[in-house]
Amino acid sequence: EPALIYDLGGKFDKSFNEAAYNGAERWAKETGGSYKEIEMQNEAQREQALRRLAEAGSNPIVTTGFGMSDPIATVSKDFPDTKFVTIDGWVDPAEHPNVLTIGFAEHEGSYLVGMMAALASKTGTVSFVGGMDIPLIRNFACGYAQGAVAANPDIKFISNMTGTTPAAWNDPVKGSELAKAQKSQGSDVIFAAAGGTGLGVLQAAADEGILSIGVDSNQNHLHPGSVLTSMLKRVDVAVYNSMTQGAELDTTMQALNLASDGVGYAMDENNAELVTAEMQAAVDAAAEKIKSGELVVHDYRTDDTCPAATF
Amino acid sequence: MDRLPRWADLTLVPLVSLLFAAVISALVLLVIGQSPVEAFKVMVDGALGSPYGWGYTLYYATSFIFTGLAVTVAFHAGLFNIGGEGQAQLGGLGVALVCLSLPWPHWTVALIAATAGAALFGAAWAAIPAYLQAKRGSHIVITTIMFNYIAAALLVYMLVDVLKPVGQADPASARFPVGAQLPALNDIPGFNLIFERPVPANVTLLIALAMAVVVWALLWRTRLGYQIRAFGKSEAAAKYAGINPVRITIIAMLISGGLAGMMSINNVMGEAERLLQNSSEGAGFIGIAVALMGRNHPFGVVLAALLFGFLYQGGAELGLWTSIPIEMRIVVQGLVILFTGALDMMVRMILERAFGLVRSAKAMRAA
Amino acid sequence: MDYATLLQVLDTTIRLATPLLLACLAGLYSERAGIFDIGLEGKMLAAAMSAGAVAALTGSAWAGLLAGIGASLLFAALHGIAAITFRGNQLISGVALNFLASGLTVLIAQALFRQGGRTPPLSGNARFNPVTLPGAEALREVPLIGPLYYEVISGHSVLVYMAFLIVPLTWWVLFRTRFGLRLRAVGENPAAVDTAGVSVVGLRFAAVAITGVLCGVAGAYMATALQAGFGREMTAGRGYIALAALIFAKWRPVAAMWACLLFGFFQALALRPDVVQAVVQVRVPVPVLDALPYILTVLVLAGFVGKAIPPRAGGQPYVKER
Amino acid sequence: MAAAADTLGRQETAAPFAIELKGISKAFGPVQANKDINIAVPKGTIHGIIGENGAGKSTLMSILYGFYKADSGQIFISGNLTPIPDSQSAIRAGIGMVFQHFKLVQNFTVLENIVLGAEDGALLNTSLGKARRVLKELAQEYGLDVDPDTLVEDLSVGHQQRVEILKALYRQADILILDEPTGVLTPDEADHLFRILKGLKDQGKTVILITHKLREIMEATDNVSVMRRGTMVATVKTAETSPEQLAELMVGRKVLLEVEKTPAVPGKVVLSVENLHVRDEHGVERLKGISLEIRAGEILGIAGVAGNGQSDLLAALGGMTNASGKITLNGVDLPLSGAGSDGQSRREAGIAHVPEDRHHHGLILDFTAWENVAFGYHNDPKYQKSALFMDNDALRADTEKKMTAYDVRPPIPTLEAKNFSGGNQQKIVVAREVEQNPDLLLIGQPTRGVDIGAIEFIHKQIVALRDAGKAILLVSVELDEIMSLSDRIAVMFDGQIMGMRDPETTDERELGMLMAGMNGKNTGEAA
Ligand SMILES: Nc1ncnc2c1ncn2[C@@H]1O[C@H](COP(=O)(O)OP(=O)(O)OP(=O)(O)O)[C@@H](O)[C@H]1O
Ligand SMILES: Nc1ncnc2c1ncn2[C@@H]1O[C@H](COP(=O)(O)OP(=O)(O)OP(=O)(O)O)[C@@H](O)[C@H]1O
Ligand SMILES: [Mg+2]
Ligand SMILES: [Mg+2]
Repeated sequence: EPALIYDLGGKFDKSFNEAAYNGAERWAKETGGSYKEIEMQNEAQREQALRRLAEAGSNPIVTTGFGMSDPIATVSKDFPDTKFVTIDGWVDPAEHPNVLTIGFAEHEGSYLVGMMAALASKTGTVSFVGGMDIPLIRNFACGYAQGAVAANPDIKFISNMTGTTPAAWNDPVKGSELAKAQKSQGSDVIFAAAGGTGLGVLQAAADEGILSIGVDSNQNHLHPGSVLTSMLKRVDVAVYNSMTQGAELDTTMQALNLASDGVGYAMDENNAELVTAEMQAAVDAAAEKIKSGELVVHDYRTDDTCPAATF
Repeated sequence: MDRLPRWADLTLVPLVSLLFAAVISALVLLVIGQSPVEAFKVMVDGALGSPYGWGYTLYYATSFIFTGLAVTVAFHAGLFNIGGEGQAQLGGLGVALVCLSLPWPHWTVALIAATAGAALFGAAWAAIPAYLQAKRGSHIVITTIMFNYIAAALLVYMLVDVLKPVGQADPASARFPVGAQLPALNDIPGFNLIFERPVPANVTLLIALAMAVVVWALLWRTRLGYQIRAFGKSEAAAKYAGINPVRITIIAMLISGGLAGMMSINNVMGEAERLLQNSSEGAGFIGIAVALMGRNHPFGVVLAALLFGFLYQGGAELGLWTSIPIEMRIVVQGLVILFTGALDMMVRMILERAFGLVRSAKAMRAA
Repeated sequence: MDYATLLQVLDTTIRLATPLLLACLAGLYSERAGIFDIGLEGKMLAAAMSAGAVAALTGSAWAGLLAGIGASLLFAALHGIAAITFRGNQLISGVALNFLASGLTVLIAQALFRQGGRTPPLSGNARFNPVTLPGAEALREVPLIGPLYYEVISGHSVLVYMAFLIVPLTWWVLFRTRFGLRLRAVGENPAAVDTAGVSVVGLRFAAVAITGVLCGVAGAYMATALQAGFGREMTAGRGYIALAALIFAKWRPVAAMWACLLFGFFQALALRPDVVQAVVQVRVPVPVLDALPYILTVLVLAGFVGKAIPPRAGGQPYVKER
Repeated sequence: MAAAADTLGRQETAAPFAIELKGISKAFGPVQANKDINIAVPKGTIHGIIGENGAGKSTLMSILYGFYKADSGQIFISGNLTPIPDSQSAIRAGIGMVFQHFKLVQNFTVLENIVLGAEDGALLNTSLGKARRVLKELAQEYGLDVDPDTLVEDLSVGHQQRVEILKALYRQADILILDEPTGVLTPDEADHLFRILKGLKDQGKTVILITHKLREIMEATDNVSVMRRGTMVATVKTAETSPEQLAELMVGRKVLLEVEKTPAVPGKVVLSVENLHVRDEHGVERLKGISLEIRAGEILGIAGVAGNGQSDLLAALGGMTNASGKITLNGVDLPLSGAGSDGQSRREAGIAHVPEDRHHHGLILDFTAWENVAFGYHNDPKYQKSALFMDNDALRADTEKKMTAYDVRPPIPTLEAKNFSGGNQQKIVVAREVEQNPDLLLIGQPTRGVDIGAIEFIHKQIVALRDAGKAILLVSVELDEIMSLSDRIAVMFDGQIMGMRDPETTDERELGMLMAGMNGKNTGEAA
């Protein structure tokens, strides 16, 4: 029986963790299997949760969020027969053969929504609200900025991070205040990559009558007519695949990108009116180029710099 | 109204309070559509049903003994130290700085140094509120609350801007060197017969128990303890007896803060082996419940800490295996504090009535 | 900092100061009557959850507000029973009720909605939406004043205006009415009130009830105006900051407003470290900004910024017969 | 007791009694404060109530005022059965009370205090306006002038008392109860008060006056009731009784407070005080340059009305407050502030101190007897087992010895202090301090609230200590006690020593004049 541990934002963050939940639910529905799940509430709980699940025989144990890497590195040694998955984290595969690291090319997906933002913007200013200020989130911002500049070289780009601790994932008040501040600086499309904080961003954008871009899950339905699109990060697929493989899980490190459909953008009836055919065509063309390798989006994490923006 | 006999005051009052808390908790569970019986089973099974569960129960209990003793010492000096949380966090910082400063040759050496660091930092964090209370009459409850928040902010700063290793995303210190890692109970000969798998409970448990004895001796066998208790009972009388209020306030709070800080050798050094954000996990606040429940006696504190260890591990199990949120344990904690600390008079009145009835029944039979 | 940024920060300040102000005034009534209340936080939290839940279920923000007030009153009544009826330790009672609220809100929200202790997002009439004050649009182009009126003063929810109106109202009640005189007296010397033939218990319960109502509004504001729904621990220590503001204001209503605006301003700045850096030219770590209200309060308590003398009978149960 | 009522009023005054209490009982936990009390007070009289400390006087009046609820009994006002469940009912029935401890809001103005609870409407303005007018009238009518806009905390005690009386009159009280009103007053203020009370009586109001001072009873009252240990033992017409008879009624047997002692044989100077000054926390000067000497083998008694600096003198000598000036003990200077000026240092120097207030200072009520015997002497080497630990066993044994020697009942060292009666508590304190065999014993109100048997015992201990060649400073508000114990008497007034007298050659009248701040010589001439 597999297990899933959600990160601090909680299972129903309508975003990252909820994507994981959806993947697990899909697996459960399709296979009729059941899985254990735990929501982290606190940094210090992580190791206990891992141990307890491993102890109880859960396998594989899928975890979301980079915060689990370090505890997994500790616990996985004590349970060599259990497979662990860290989504968004990184655990040295050489030392820990029973741990699978799954990463995403967030910059690629962000590039696409960045283009779309710039094309939709009437003010010529787009912005980004990040959760915790870590390289992973900067990678979102950087990809987004690159896409925006590609679509409109004169675009003005504003970026704010919510904080430096995991609390930054769950501070909707701050999210909406940052969104309002960005609006007053001229932004009319805001991309939120901030977990639960992002919900506040999307809410404020809807209140203020500007556009927002969701993240991880398809968040278009949250404020129909206000969410321009969502940058999809297929955590659900990663979870689904891991659970499907079960105890036989292949622990070769995975990097899910546009080409492997690991990232993308969301279109549905909620944003159909916001996205014009031309916009979609331009974005899809870029997507094809990225998939083919013709266009390379810079990954912030490789050198901690961003060609299109400074943080 | 009849007074309660001493034994009843010491045992029945906390037990009846606990009973009230349990009954209301059960009602809460019923209201949210859960079975209290099932929940209790899961808790008992998860916390006491296996050596593994005990490993966690004892681990939590260890922390709670420290914070419970901290609150107790302050209470005896007439001070309500609600700042155990912040002092524990600072204690954690002390532990981390000590552990990371040297390549420790052996855990025993590291433990002594880290204990000193934890106590020192915890005490230092209590010192300012203590000084302000003693010298400037600033209400210690409010200042210690403020210091909890300041401590949290300070720790964020230290972890994010100072202690976080380059390239690491989460706000945590580096791992402590091997020489600074404490043996868990499963590493200790004798205990390892019971605990076969790694458990978080570690040698700190023995230090906690030792501290309970030390605090007992301090309070009831030494001159300092005598002065602390006298001052706590009556500040005016203490002044008459030549007990320096400033000195006693500060010393009692230093001891209290030191004890709260020392809990960090359990969780930071013994378990996490690195300093995490919010490492104390509310144990500083639970110390209040533990001290109240333990009637401010170290022996009672140890028992109450075990009870809360059970509650915390059991509560975590609820969160793991049932759809009852882990917050259930906070509800129970709140109820215990309410009944033992704020509604104790109600509990006592009920008991006094009951005793009165028993007595008059006896008298009737005798007549 | 340019004018537009300043206005933006002030706008945020008003929004963030509002729950502080409501809670602070709430605490003022209780503490002026001699009942210490460190349970403001818990009452707000309980109110936020109830308001969020009922607004989600009924689709009416006003129903949510009533529910929030109801929940907060329940907690206030518990505090009253512990502190007044059973003459228990007021501080411990407050601590206990905060824990109770922290746990119960998640439990109930989870049982009701199964969304991890959140209530569903609110929209439309389930929220208190911003209202544009008369003339805001027209005056918008007037230099200086226009944007100030449009950005900062106008465009908040009705609860914000309510909160600021309660300030003069509180002052008037406290210093110009019979009730206020008695309330202040009972916090200074309950025996005087008692021998003057006025019920100490009745007065104190009345004060605690007002505290409950105002905390209820504060919590409802959090869930149905500032935010669109309840999330666990969403009050995030605001009850304690309000308490700090109350001490900072030395238990006076108008000063309380300024204190809450100041602390709200700090919170607004903590959201915008970039603005702070632009103004002071050095990077101020966010934790420093976060801790500022607490540090200031300690300084006030220490008597460095004027001595704060609490109501004399504060914190002590009124005991006639020992 | 009902008979007493009949002998008093009816045939003289046709009107019904202003107040009649029947069968009032009240217990506080184990303490039966009032037992089946009956009393009747005729209209338009001043009625005195006397009794020892703890006799239940205040309790009875608090019941009449609705502050406490009686366990049983009935109250009749002007002949009608009037239940008084709370103060509001008492006020409505026309009763006003001035408590022993004033019930004023310190940081309110006089006007606000007057109006509190007697407002005319929901808004303050009208009430305050009216009160200001009425206050003016009352001031003129009874000579009770106070500035309505002063904060109460800025008023002298005497003026605060006036505010209390005004409060009652503002509520149109016909019956005014005063609980020990003169205990805190200077003689002048007391005289003024009695003139006011006469005035009230002339207006047809009824006054109940509780006091310990037989002289005041004899001068001011029409009738007097005597309480003893919770019961009403007698009600008599003042004109038909004598102080001796009242004292006997009060205590339950003939009182002859003569202490047996031989003349003093003073030795060398033990304590010398020069120009001692003390300021309280508000900066008010409480001691204005006290100088005195006490020799070995003598008792110096300090007489004075409460609040004239006696407490401050004890506190300063005992190391409880800072002072300035000069104190030498056996020729050695003692620091008056900073290091070495605290109670511990004084004890080490050889000063023992029985404080005036045993509940607040002398004892820790929640501590056991043996812990209380160590109190203040906890650092004494004889109570230590090692460098670290106290020798609790030795302490318990020592305590048991002391308890037996001082006839403390029950002699159980492990019993908490709060479980002993007042007299026995006092014996524990006296035993602790006297048995230290100090060079100087400071002893304040040694027999306050203590029964006759214990008083005799404590007095004997004091004299024995003197005879052992120790110096003793005795402070007491009981002139009898001062007169019978002291070898010399100093009278304090307003933080100064008005004069030094020999108990053999002075009398109560002379001392009373000094206590009132008047020079003894002048009174002699006047008389
Ligand atoms: N509030 C109270 N709670 C408990 N016991 C009380 C209370 N008030 C008085 N007592 C007890 O009741 C008894 C009678 O006290 P009361 O104050 O009526 O005496 P009193 O005659 O006024 O004495 P005093 O002359 O000292 O004022 C005493 O034993 C006292 O300790
Ligand atoms: N204010 C009070 N509060 C609580 N208990 C009190 C109070 N006053 C007195 N007691 C208790 O009531 C009992 C009787 O006290 P009280 O001082 O009236 O004794 P007493 O009968 O006057 O004895 P003694 O003859 O020794 O003076 C004691 O147990 C005492 O502890
Ligand atoms: Mg009295
Ligand atoms: Mg007595």
